[in-house]
Amino acid sequence: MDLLSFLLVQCLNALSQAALLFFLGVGLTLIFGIMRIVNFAHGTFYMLGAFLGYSAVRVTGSFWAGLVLGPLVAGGIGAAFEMGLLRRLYKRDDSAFLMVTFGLTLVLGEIIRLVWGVDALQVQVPDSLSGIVFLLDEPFPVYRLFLVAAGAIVAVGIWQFLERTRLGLLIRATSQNAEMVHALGVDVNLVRSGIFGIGCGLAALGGVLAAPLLSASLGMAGNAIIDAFVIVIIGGMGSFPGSLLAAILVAFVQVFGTYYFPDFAMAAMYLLMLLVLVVRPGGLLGKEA
Amino acid sequence: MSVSRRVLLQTAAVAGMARGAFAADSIKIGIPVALTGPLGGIGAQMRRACEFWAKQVNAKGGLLGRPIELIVEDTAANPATTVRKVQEMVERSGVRLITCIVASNEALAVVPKLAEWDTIFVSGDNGDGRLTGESLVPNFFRPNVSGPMGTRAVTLWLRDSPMKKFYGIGMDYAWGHNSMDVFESEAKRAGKEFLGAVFSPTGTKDFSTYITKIRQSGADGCYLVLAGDDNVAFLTQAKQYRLGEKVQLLTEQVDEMGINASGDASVGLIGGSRYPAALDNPDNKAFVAAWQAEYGRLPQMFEGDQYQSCVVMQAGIEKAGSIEAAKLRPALEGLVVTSVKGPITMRACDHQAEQPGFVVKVVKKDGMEHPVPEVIATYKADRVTPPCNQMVYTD
Amino acid sequence: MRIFVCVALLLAMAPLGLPLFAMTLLTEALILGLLAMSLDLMVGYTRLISFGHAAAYGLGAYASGYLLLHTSLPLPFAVLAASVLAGVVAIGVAWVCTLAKGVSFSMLTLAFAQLLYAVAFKWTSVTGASDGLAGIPRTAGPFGVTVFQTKNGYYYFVLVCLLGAYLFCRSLVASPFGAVLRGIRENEAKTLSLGYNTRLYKIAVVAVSFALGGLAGALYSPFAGFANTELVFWLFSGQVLIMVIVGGQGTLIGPILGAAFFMLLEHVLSQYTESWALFFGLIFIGFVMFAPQGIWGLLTRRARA
Amino acid sequence: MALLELDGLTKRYGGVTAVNDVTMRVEAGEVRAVIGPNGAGKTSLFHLITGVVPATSGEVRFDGRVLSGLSSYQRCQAGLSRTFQLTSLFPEMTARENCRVAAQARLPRRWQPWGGTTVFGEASARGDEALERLGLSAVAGRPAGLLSHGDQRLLEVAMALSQRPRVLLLDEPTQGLSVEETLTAVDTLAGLFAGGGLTVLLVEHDMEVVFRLASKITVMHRGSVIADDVPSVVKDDAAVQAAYLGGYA
Repeated sequence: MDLLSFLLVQCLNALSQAALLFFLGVGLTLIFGIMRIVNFAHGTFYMLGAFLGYSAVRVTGSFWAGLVLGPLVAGGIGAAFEMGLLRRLYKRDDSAFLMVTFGLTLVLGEIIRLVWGVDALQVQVPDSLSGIVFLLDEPFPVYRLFLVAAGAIVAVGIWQFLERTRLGLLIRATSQNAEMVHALGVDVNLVRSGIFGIGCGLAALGGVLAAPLLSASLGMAGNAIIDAFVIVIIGGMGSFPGSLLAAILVAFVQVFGTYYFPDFAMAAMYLLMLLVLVVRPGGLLGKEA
Repeated sequence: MSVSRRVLLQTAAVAGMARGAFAADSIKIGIPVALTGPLGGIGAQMRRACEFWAKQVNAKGGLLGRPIELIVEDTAANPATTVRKVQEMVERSGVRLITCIVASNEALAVVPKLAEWDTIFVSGDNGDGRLTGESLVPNFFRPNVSGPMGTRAVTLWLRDSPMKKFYGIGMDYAWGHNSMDVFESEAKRAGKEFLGAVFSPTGTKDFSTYITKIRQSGADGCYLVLAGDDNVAFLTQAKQYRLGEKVQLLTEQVDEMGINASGDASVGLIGGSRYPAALDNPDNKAFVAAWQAEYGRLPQMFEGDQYQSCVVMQAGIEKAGSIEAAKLRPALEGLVVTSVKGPITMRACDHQAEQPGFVVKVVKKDGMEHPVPEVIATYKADRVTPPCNQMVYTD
Repeated sequence: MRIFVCVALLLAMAPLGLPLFAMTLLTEALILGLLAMSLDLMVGYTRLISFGHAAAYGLGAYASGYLLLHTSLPLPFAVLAASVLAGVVAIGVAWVCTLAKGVSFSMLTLAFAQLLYAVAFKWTSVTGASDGLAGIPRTAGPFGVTVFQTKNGYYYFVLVCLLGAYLFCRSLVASPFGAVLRGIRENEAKTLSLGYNTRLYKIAVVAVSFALGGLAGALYSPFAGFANTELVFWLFSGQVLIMVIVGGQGTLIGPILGAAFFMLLEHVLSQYTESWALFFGLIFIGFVMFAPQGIWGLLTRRARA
Repeated sequence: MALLELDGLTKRYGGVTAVNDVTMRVEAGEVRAVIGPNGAGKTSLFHLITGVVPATSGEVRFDGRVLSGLSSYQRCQAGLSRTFQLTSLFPEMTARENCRVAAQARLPRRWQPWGGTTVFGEASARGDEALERLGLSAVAGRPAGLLSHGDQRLLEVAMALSQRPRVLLLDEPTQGLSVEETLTAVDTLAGLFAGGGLTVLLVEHDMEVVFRLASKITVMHRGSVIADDVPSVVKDDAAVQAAYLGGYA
């Protein structure tokens, strides 16, 4: 493997990893930025997505159905949770959200265990994406290229959604000044439910997309939530472009760090986080000082 | 599942509320097993084997004329919880015999306390070489295959293979480093070249960089010491990079959970097995038949190995006529038991069972939903069991 | 104060009336209570939400474990040394973390704790890596005192540490220093403008909190006989925070109750059902919805009514 | 030598000059008001004096000592006590406790991590005296967050006063008050200042307030000082009239 093909493959590896990290981080940052809620259950929604994806593939035989159904169902559960419980807590301090989402993590995790059992479940890469392409003679999985593309599409989609649509405008406005938006006759509660649902749905989308690499397993949530936190913190809590930047940064540090300093693979991410926070306490693109 | 669940609940209810009802009569065995968390899958297998065994024994009138009572507690694979739960079993329920602990770090946390509790611990799957080495305590027994033994079987098979150069990837965990050390020394003794190894943190999700490293190493074979989710993720991603076309993947243990979760990605994998259901001996045939009647499927690796540990425990208790540590310990030392893997010997020097080693290859078979392991080599007990208290081999 | 003496006496008499295993649970509950109480100094009294308090516990546990395994230091001195170490390390950690405020502070503490977790995983010669330290003894001494080696003796040792720490914390929060902490909690900018070097006060309270949290950890490892990476893991930090909130933050006594409640509930639930996490989670959600002031708030409200 | 001296004080944010070469002398015992329309640079000047932001150039001297490089808490310890434009209190503490915490800051044993009877006793005495002088004794036992807005503004002054400052810095003390509340507050403050012994620097945009309270007035416009004199002179200053006061006089 010559240097050029090595660099190309490693960069694509990093980008595909960045895509998965981005799906994980963006939903959390959206929820935090607008609702000021640190959603402990985010990793569990990611896991839920993977299991829903598995079932959707089993029932319909199509990965694409899973890609649609997983986020929809998870998003619905998230929105319902917001309407049923979180909504009653907006006047309370942050610790209430911490506890209630921690509780949700336990409950949802156990429900997943009861429904799908303890064994890891395989989700096949769809046939159309299961091949490889040769990049400078090195084989590279098509599915990983698809992940990079999916990450780019979702990033552009969210950006356009926030910039161009009425709902996107409302979301941005709500994050600035909820009372003002309320005074304009908009149902702020509905916007919040929507945001929480979308955030959870994005996590689930990440789960469905990660399932062909990892399988759907009960260990997913615990691993995912800390990654999601790191992405959101490095990028700046609540910053959408920040989460994208952080995902790419973390992925490159992980991929090249693991290659050259495998002993520091575990510490690399946290060192990066510490470094960023010491230099910019609010994260790369965060507002808070 | 539903049947065994109810049995468990009854057991738990009895254990929790009406302790002492038939407490004087029953033989209580503590089952501190990880049922939740990432290791819940293995824990479920092991518990199932214990329940199956207890049911068999109780149906025949029990042990020493007393019924077996399993006291099952979930440890979530957290050593702090495990120590607390076992302590409770000992102090509250009067348990003096435990088995079925899943993770090695749980076992390592429990082992130093056994003397204080006057309790015997019969391992069902703990593979860490040191449990019968530097960390050995008198009340610990290991009827199951250890990590070094699994590796040894694979390297014995390698001696006759044309592959020359090897690379390794292990979990950055005591077990991973342990087994990789054994592999390195064994491979070198077999005249092979060991090019190096890399260790991935537990919970690694993206193995692409590691796969790049393995590919670059130019090895013919790559030895894996991975378990659980990490194992599945690696196999799945290796297949996506077509790693298997260039490099033969070898592993310490081929378990059905990993195969089922990674599907076709595991086909072609060669590795050690602690218990392949296909073993051809009368005890195993009877076991497999009874198991299939109960659960409608073949027993899996951890089920078979844990079952063997239960049978060893049973033989020891029958010989000792008691479960008191002072009587059970000498009874187990040197005991020869014939079970699913044929006759095995609990040697006295380090409490490790001498038993055969198996090498299997994962193949696809018609009519089966998942690929299955097929035995390709069997090695005698004296070749795979290390010298007393050792993790490395001399021949 | 009268209530305190009554509770202290009751706890001191516990070994006379409680069965063996209840004493094990009680000892562990007191240790966790000490940990949660130490976090309350930061969370409840200074509004410094730490997501990394497991670092204090882990530091203490590893340090006392290491000392007991590799030196002949008598147990109380090893425990004390571990506690001091945690406090000293905390000064450095707090110096960096207090560069930030609010959520960023929480996240920095999380980053530090996870870094420590990574170190614990890698520094095999000291921490035993993934296996942790096992077989940590309860050594005798000093002066031939063997009381800590027995189960009940060790319980009394833990009890004395907890009661002492409680009295210390109570005096601390009622002192002039404590009044400044309360000022920082309610309005840090104002406190600064009144002429207090708030950062120094924050560093000091983090150090005290870590030293007491480290004391809890240092008591745990000889109690359980081992120390491992789970004790430093972020999940445990989150759980300690939950203990504080469930018990009632800013009350010192509440978090102790919260810790005992958390541990006992998990322990008992998991005996009766494999799905204990389900009920555990539901109970937490119920607490948030119906008892926002926590256990202590619930108790004192009943008492007043 | 004046008690508080500003020399060539300048603050630039990027290309914008918020405070431009301000030189000012505040003598001991004087009540100085800094006035000016919105954006004149009053608040920036206040921030420079209290040390919230560093100056681009120039310096602040207090009693001959250069304050540059000192942070806000150090300036307070030096003897400058301030209030905030937007009320800043400890809402859950009582008014008395608010003043006690403020007074405690000036006691040498303020950090003492045990006991506190002596410290609290001394601090309470100073705080109660300040509350008395601002007519807040009646509400001293109520949580600060529950006081009326007017009382909250005065409480903040009481907190600063209980620190026995050498210079009292007030940032728009009647900000956000109704007409009636403003009248009461101004009466109280006028009574306080009449007692003498206090050096006050206050930033205010309400002319009525300024002319009742101030003994000297500094007028700022677009970051610069355009007048600096006793009220009667400032009132008739042509430049001030043109730049700012408009038809007021």
